Amino acid sequence: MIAVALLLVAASATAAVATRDPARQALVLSVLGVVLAVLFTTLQAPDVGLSQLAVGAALTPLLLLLTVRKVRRRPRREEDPR
Amino acid sequence: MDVLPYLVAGWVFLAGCYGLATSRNLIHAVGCLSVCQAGTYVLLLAVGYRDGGTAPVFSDLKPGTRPVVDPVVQALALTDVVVGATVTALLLALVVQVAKRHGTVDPDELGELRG
Amino acid sequence: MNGWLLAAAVVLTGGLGAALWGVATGPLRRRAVAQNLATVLAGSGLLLLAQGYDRPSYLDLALVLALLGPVGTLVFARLLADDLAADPPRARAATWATVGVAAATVAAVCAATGPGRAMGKLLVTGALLIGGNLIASRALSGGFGGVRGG
Amino acid sequence: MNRRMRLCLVALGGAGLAALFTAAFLRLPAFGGDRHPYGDRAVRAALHRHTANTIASVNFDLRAFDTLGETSILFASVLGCVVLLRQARDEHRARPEPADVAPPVRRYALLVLPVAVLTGLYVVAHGQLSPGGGFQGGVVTATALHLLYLGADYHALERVRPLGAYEAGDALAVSAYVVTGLAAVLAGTAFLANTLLPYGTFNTLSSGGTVPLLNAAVGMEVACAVVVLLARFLDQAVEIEEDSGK
Amino acid sequence: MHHLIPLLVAVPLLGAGLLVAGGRRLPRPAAETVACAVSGGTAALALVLLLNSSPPMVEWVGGWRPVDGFSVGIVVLGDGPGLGMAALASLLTLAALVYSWHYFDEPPRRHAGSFPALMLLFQAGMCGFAIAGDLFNAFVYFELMSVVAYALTGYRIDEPRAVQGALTFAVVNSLGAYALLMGIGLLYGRTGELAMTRIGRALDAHGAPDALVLAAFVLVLTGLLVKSAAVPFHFWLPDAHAVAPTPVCMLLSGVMVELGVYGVWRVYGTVFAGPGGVPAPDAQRALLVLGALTAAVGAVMCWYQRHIKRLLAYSTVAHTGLFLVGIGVLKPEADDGTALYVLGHAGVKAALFALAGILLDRYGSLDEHVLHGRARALKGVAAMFALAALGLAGLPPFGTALGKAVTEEAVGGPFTALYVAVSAVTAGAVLRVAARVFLGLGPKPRESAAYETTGSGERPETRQRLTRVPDTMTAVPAVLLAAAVAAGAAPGFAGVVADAVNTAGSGGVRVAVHWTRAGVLLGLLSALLATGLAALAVTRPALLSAPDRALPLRRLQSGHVGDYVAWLLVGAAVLGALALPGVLGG
Repeated sequence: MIAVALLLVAASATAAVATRDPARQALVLSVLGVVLAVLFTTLQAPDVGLSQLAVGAALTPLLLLLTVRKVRRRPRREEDPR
Repeated sequence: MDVLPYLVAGWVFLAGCYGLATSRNLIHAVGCLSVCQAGTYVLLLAVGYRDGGTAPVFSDLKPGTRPVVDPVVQALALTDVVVGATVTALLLALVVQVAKRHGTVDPDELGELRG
Repeated sequence: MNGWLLAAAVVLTGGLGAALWGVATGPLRRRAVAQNLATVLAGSGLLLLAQGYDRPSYLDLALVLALLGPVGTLVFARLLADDLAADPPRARAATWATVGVAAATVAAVCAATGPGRAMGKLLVTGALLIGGNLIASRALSGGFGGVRGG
Repeated sequence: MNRRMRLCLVALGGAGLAALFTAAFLRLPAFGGDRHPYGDRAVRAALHRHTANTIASVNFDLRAFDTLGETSILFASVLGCVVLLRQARDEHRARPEPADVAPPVRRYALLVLPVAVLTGLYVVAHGQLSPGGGFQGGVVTATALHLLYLGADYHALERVRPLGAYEAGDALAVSAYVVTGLAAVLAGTAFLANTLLPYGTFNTLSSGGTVPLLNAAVGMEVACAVVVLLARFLDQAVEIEEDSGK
Repeated sequence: MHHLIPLLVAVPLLGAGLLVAGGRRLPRPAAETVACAVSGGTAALALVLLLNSSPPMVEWVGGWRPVDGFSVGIVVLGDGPGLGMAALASLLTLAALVYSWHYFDEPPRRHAGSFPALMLLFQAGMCGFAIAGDLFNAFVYFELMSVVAYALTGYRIDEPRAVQGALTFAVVNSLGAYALLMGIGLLYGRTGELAMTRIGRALDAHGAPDALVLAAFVLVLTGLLVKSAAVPFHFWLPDAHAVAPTPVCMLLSGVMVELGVYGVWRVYGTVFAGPGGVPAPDAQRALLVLGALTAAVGAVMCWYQRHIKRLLAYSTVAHTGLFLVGIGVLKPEADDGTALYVLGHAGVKAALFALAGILLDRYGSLDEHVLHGRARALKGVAAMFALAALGLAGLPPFGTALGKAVTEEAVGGPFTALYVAVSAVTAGAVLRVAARVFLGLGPKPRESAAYETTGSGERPETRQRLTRVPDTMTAVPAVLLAAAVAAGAAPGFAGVVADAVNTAGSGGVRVAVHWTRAGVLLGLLSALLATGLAALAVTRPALLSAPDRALPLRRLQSGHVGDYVAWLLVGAAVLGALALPGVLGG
């Protein structure tokens, strides 16, 4: 059981690093957060799992996406100065 | 199984480092940094695990009936999770400002501080 | 390892593994759907784990996930609306299959707990998980029309 | 330095570290081992203080000084974000157009919102008994408030979000944590000593001495901090625009 | 008395909390007064505790005193070095707060309290790290200190360079902190303890060192050396220190970097020094090699800068290298000397940054070439700048000179030469700046399109350019310089410092510290060399400023985060390789 969760964590972490587009990476990171929470449950750490869920699955991806949106929304200096 | 959790922790940490070093987008780099940190959680919790143990939370468990895992590492990991989240937030705030002032989030294009 | 844990292992390996594959590759729409499904599958897995370890207090994790998971997906749907609108995701079969897994899990765990406060919590969790998932998946597929503005 | 050179360096350093890690991990006690001296002492101490959730006891009693550091990190980084994401001289605010949200999403959001807030408060309140605590519950509560943004729009969120009050709440909660610690010093014992309040009955809401107090302070701090944090980022993403001609 | 030690952290935290809570109502002067009072109060507390720290105190936070030698709580240390660093950090924070009085442009709307509150949080983090006796607690306060430092570095969000430097700083330091945490995880796995002394004893009980001890040593040191900016972990420092607001620079260069060195000293001494830790020759090799490299690289890079704050930042790198060499020889005399050197350096370096800040706010530039001869009017500032430069070189009776002399005697051989050379080169660079900027000596340097960061394009940190320099901004460097002189000249002070250091560490050997003839002569030699170098550079610029020879070195400082992370990985691997032989042999 722990091994399954560990391998999932390793796989999703690798995927998160390999995903170069930040918006897509945010999606992978949110899955990584959930998978980590499952791993922590199997390691008998529900407290840590709970905070990982709160942070990893909701807060961090949300902040990342807001940053992506801000960065995209601002006009590129050379291309289209609004 | 004896070392697999530790190896996974090391792998996750190094994978995050690799992503951080080769990143072409600062937002992605911040994501990689949080991957790095995931490695530290895994290591801490793996170190505190005990075979057949359960969480030392006695609201639905009579103390002493089942072996329990180490609560200290869990407290450490909990602190670490919070620290990670806040550092991520601060880094992203800086990225927003870098994007504003430099007009790019590609580290290859940030060439002001040199020599 | 008891039957519950075995079931959890199957759900996690098969379901979450597939969802991970989906989220790590392919176009954005597939990734978004897979992220949504991963939440539901992980929620079911957490329910099964709580039962398998015989620790009702672990149910809180599933409850929080059932609350926050769909919120996360809705945020993705809102902030990625422009990208998704061009190419809306359709994954009806996968969605209903996952919902089926979740419903079966909730039913099985409920049957094992028997009536009581724990069962109430379970039902709430299940309802949030399934309802949230359906809403989120329809929001993703643009079934509600484009969401515009801030 | 070009990309190839950087990759070589990463490979070199990474290989060295990987070798070091592997060698070290092989020398760690096997996974699942039975030797946890500090952990076992902590469990005994927590039971002695009538705290059912040992992790809460470690966080808010045995190692409460760490948690003080942790909350101040959160406080500092929120303050840092407020400072960093302030409106710069060359920026102005633009009112975002009202969003047009589909009715099912709106109904879902409004239905789930109270459930989520209640769950968050429940997780905070039961911190010293069951898994959870100030931090986890605080994040859930704060995130739940943002269902308003999803269900309605940014204006609705702004109405329930007097940011100043949340910032003050954040700061006051940190101060409350410190003051609880100082009270012990004034009483002549060590900083953050959990000796002022009765330990109560095991597995009830008021058990654990100062643990519930500190827990509540952290819960309030985290909830306020996350609200402020998200508000700053939403501000940047939705409202603040750079002046033209930049 | 020992119950008061944790208040070093609690008081500034409380102050910061109240400042933020009331910050919307408080007018700016009130907020700054409160901040100064809190910071000064903490400094006074630190000094009072310091005076009572013999014999060293320990405090168990939460009252968890050990039972049979084992505790479940957190220990904080009330010994000389810990309290001394806390006092130094507090005093410098107070100086920086006074310096920034009426200094910044308008604070963020309705957030008058936020800058002073951040400074107080910074102070709390530094004090917490200095008194930590528990490894994880040290990590927590290390992070607090770092987080605040990132925010403060990027404080001027209108400056492209400031935000970029802050981001680099944040990424590299966070990665270092996570490495430190991995090391803590490994140590906990082996020993099951977190208090430093307990970990050390458990390691000794386990037997000869093995790969795990080595890995833990490397990871923990990586974290601390990133903070103390040792080569090749140093790249973030010039990028961050050059762009941070001046009061923050005073703290960063004056005490935060040195806290990294202090951490290395503390952790090596309590955790890894025993028979189960890293053998002394290996630790010595690792620290000496990295230290010497840091000193050399810092000095060379310092010489080639024209951005004044960046030049000062490299001089900090160079001096950190010297400190690392000092603690790396693992001799009690060298420890004492380094402690004194750190104290003197903090005063001198903070004063130099403060003076550079005056230049920036008066003339709107930090470029040595642009400012050529423009600051002739600032006579007092010029005198202090030159004096501080000589202090940097180690001119007796500065505290730097005494510390340097004592350390030079202890390290011996080629390292003595390194000390003289490095302090002469860095001080020479600063003197060169003084001669050009304040006196307008020599020809105006020609512009070249070299690979470098110029100092032009920096904006003043005050609302408008200053027409006259406020008294607070000149008084602070003057007091700091006086303190640096007092550290060396005050009779008995050196002895007290040495006593405190030796009681806490160094195996309890007591060593007397005093001026010697050789030390004075070496100090004079450094100062003379520095003056000579500066004179040569000013009169014959072509001779010494051939940039080509150092160009490969300068190209390494590329401003690219990915490069810095790559170097961090390489550095950790090198650290492992340097400490490997003893572990293999054992």
